[in-house]
Amino acid sequence: MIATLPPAESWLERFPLLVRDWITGHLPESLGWLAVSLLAIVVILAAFGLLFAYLTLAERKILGRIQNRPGPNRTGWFGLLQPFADGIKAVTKEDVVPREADAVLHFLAPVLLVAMSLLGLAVIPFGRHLLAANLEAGVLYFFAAGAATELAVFMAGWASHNKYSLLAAMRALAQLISYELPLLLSVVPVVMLAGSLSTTHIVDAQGGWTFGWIPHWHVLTPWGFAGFVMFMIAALAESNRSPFDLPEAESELIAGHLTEYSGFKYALFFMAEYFGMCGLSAMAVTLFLGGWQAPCAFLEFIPSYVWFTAKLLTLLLGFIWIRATLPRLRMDQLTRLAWKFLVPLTLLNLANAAFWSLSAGWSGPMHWVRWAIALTVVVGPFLLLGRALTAGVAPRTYRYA
Amino acid sequence: MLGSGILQGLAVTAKNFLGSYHDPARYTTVEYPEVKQQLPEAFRNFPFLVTENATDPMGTLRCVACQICEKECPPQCIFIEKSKDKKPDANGKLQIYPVVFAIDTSVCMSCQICVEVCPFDAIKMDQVYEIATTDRFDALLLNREQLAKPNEYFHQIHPTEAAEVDARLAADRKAAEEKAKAAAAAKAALPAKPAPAPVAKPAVVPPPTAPQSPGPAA
Amino acid sequence: MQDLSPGGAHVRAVHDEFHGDLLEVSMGPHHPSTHGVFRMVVTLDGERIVKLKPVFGYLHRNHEKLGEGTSYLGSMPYTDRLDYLCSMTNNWAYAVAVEKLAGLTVPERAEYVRVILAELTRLLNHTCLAGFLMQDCGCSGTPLMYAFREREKILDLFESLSGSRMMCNYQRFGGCRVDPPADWLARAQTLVDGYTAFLDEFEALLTGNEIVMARTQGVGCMSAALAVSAGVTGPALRATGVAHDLRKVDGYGVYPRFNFRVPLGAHGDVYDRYMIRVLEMRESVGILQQALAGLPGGPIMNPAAKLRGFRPKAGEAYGRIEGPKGEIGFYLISDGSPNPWRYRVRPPSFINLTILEDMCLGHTVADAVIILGSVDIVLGEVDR
Amino acid sequence: METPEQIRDRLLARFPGAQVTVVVNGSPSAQHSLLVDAAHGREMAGFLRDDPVLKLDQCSNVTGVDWPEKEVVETRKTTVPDPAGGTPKIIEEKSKRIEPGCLEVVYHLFSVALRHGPVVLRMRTGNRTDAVTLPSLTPVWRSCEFQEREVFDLFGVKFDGHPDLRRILMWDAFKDHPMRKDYVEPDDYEWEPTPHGDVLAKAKKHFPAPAAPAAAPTPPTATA
Repeated sequence: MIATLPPAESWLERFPLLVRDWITGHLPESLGWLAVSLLAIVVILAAFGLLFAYLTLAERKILGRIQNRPGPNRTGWFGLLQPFADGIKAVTKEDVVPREADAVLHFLAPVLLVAMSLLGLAVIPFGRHLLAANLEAGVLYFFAAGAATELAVFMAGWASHNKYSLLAAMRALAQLISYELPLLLSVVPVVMLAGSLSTTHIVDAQGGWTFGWIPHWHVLTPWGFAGFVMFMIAALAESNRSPFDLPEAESELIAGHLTEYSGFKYALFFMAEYFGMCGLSAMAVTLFLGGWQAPCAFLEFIPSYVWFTAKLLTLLLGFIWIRATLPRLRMDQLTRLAWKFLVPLTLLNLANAAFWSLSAGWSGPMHWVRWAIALTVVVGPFLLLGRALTAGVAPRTYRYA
Repeated sequence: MLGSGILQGLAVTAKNFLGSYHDPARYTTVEYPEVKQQLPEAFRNFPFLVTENATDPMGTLRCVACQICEKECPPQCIFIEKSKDKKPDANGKLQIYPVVFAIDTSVCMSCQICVEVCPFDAIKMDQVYEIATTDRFDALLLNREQLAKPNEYFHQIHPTEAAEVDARLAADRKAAEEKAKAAAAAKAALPAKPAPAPVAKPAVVPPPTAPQSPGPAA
Repeated sequence: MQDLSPGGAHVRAVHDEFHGDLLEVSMGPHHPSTHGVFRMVVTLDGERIVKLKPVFGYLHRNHEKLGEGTSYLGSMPYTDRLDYLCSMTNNWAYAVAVEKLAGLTVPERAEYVRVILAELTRLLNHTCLAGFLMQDCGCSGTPLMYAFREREKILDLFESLSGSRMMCNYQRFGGCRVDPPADWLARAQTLVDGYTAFLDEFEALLTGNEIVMARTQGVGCMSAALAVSAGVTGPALRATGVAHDLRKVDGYGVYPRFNFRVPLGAHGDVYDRYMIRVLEMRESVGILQQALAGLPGGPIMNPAAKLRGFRPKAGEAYGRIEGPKGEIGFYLISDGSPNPWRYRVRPPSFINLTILEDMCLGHTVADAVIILGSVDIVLGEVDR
Repeated sequence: METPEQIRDRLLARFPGAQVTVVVNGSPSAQHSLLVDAAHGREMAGFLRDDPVLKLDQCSNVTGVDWPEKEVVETRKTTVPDPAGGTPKIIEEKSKRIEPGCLEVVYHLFSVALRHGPVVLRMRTGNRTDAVTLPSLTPVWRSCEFQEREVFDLFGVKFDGHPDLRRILMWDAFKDHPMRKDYVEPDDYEWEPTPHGDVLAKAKKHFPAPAAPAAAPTPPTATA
């Protein structure tokens, strides 16, 4: 399964490394390690900061287009300066802290939220040679950091001393407990098959092509596809995006945990939401979509980080598209979806992955049997559990007087 | 199947997203300050006073200060003071005229009732809508100089209605002239005192100046 | 007889096994989902509502006192501002009451035009309501924007006929103010022809959506007996299965000439209220097609109707029509003077709110928002 | 549907001792109403709701009407025959009397089940000051709940037996009842300068000579 290394590493592929070496070359040897780490941090902050800025713009533009309107288009060419205008506005706005609020926690919550959502980005291999920290337990580290974000949301809700914020805090905790489990369980099969918690190993495990154009990405196997979909559903919930934006819940709780935030702190919450979204999408790309691997052998000349970015942006577009379409779930429905639907399905998927791994040697007609069994294990429970989940909820027919 | 409705919805939004790039029906925004929507002829916003002659607006107001509109105005935003003297109107007939004719546009709700009840076709609905000012008291209280607009402007904004009004007024005028002629003939039959000299009608009205929106009070 | 009193036996039982401290939250008047400046004082057990008291009056301007202070004609533009989404039907209801009071007849063409405008108003109101309801459900504006896209087309029609988009002030006692020209009717026909396609797309986005169904089905149920007793009218009443549509019951105007059906729900929940409105829109399209096809010629105003100096003789009248939100009625007492002695509006959305608490008890905050949305209120009318 | 007279007769037969009169409506609408006495109001309303012939299950509209006391000038003409045998003389006698005022509550009842209506029910208070209590019909029709609160708020009719009689449209601290005909609006109401002299005069009275002229609103210039 392990792909053979591509014959030539083009200069484009190595370009980031060349730049890094050029910069560190000016520094004394003893400071090199520090410079390399700092560079990685700076690059991640800059790249994702910019991505955040333009993601907000893209989201507003795409939402606008979906809603038959242009979206922001006044600031600069096509509204391209809009994120900076928003940034300036956020920074210069008055920072209101309610008198009754716990000032320290009220301040710490957005800081912690941004910090935690940034931490996860350290273990994502953005390209063949682009990885800030190659941890042995990278996946575990990522989810540990991600889980803390909901706690920061709880902190914000609690510290604001506002009833709506408090309700949002309660919702955030319930959501955290419900969705951490399916999120992690949908990752377990990948870890199991790759035999490693290291993100680089997982990406390497998805290298190579059948016939040169069918990649060995996990998403193209029955268990991988199911795992990917469930991971993305859980990721939507984990990043508090519609239809799972219950803590924020504009129409119900005004702005939920953000009700008492203004100015730059408010902007930080937004930043954290987009960082979280980017982090989880990047993890989904790494785990299921082959990371930086090119989809076909002949497309390998395009550098790996371009492929990664393309996949990442596709997933982010999906996030935006879903947000534009779906209404919000209710709290009990959200937890029911997690416990009665996603958790059983992820557990079954684990078994399915195990079967897939054990039946790797089946060939000839048995190959088709293998696919049939794996697909049944995915589709059957989905239909059964789906029916149970939507019991009592169905389109109705109406009579006329 | 669970999720089919969601997928259907996603298809609808995707259709609208793509449609916004090629289908004008799916991209309906008019970018206002640059592009202005064509106002329908019937559009109404705030009344104005019709004058016959653009060069002498105060002298040729159709309004005779009968105060019907002041009485009928539901939010009571019209304020009229009658003149003590009489001035000849466009037809040469001596009429009372409004010394003060003020409309508080911060109160006016553009309901058009003043226009409907006016027996003299003297007040009509305008089409101005960019009337923001920095002073919400004086600048929104329009006096008769600001309200007076020539008949040509009325023709520009409501051509159909203006043509109807002109035809009606012309008919009225003709009838009045014929009546006057008949009366004069009757009088001529009697060798009595001479009839009062008719006041000269204003000459052909010059082309209108560009319609002014009521700006802040000078 | 069933006990339907406030807090009576019909009220949904509230679970209080874990009866901890209750939280009182003031939802509104500044809240994104109270459709204006409405306020609900909600007592919560966790997120479950154990008590809900609506608070009104933030938009109160004593409309009725204003009506007693102006002439009969002068109240007409004020009725636009009651339910500011449906000025045409408000106008019509007021005109019906005054016509009853003064014994005025309306020319046939005007009756047809009134039907056309009322059904267009119904389309725009129900479309907007569906959009608002989905906004309350948590959609990021998409259904609302589609609804507003279509609404704008109807408002364009209103504007080119009456001169104003929302404050139409179009109906008069004994007819209508302007005769719709042929090109206006052609534009209306185009809009009506395309409306079914829009409804199909709108329903594809929402009706079958599992989240919408899960959020709205079984939420905010009301029984038929309670709805009738509480004076609930309009789509909310029909969603409980009571066949009560004034277009059929009273048969006012020229409605008996049109062939249309009245959709009825069975559960009286939010989904039924939404679906009844969608189905009603389809029926309205049918009525519009028939009315546009059968529009007769003739005058638009009864020449006997006076504009100035209108003084009906002493007496009283209650006139009502089926507005998009329910029975909108006007009760007028004349003492022979130019101003009515008593001018009363029967506001459908205010009275439909009577049993808001009964519908919300036992549900969560998220449900209260969509229950309120499904009742379809406009604060201009609620607070008057 | 039965005529108001028929309903009156049945009500009188069912409730001996009650007072029911038909109030004739002079307008072409011919919606005559039943004036019932307050003491039997609720029982009669319940009867109208449950009666199988009427089944007035929906109380659509509840409203108050203020009838302030008014001076009625009655002219009585008497024909006095001329003792001399000439044309009889007509003597006009004018008499003034004060008709006592009252507050009236009007209920418009419809039947959703039988699709008829309206039956208009009226109840009157004894006067406009202290005897302003009427029975609440909220126990009979739920729709009266908010509407009776509104009548209480705007007219000042107290409803006996209403579960939650509070002000509904005005705020709780408000004193008067604005829909009464003799209501005088407070003089700080709408103080902004307008072209109307009386509002401006009132505003000036309420806000006498502002201390800081810069903060004061500029007076209107009515004349051009």
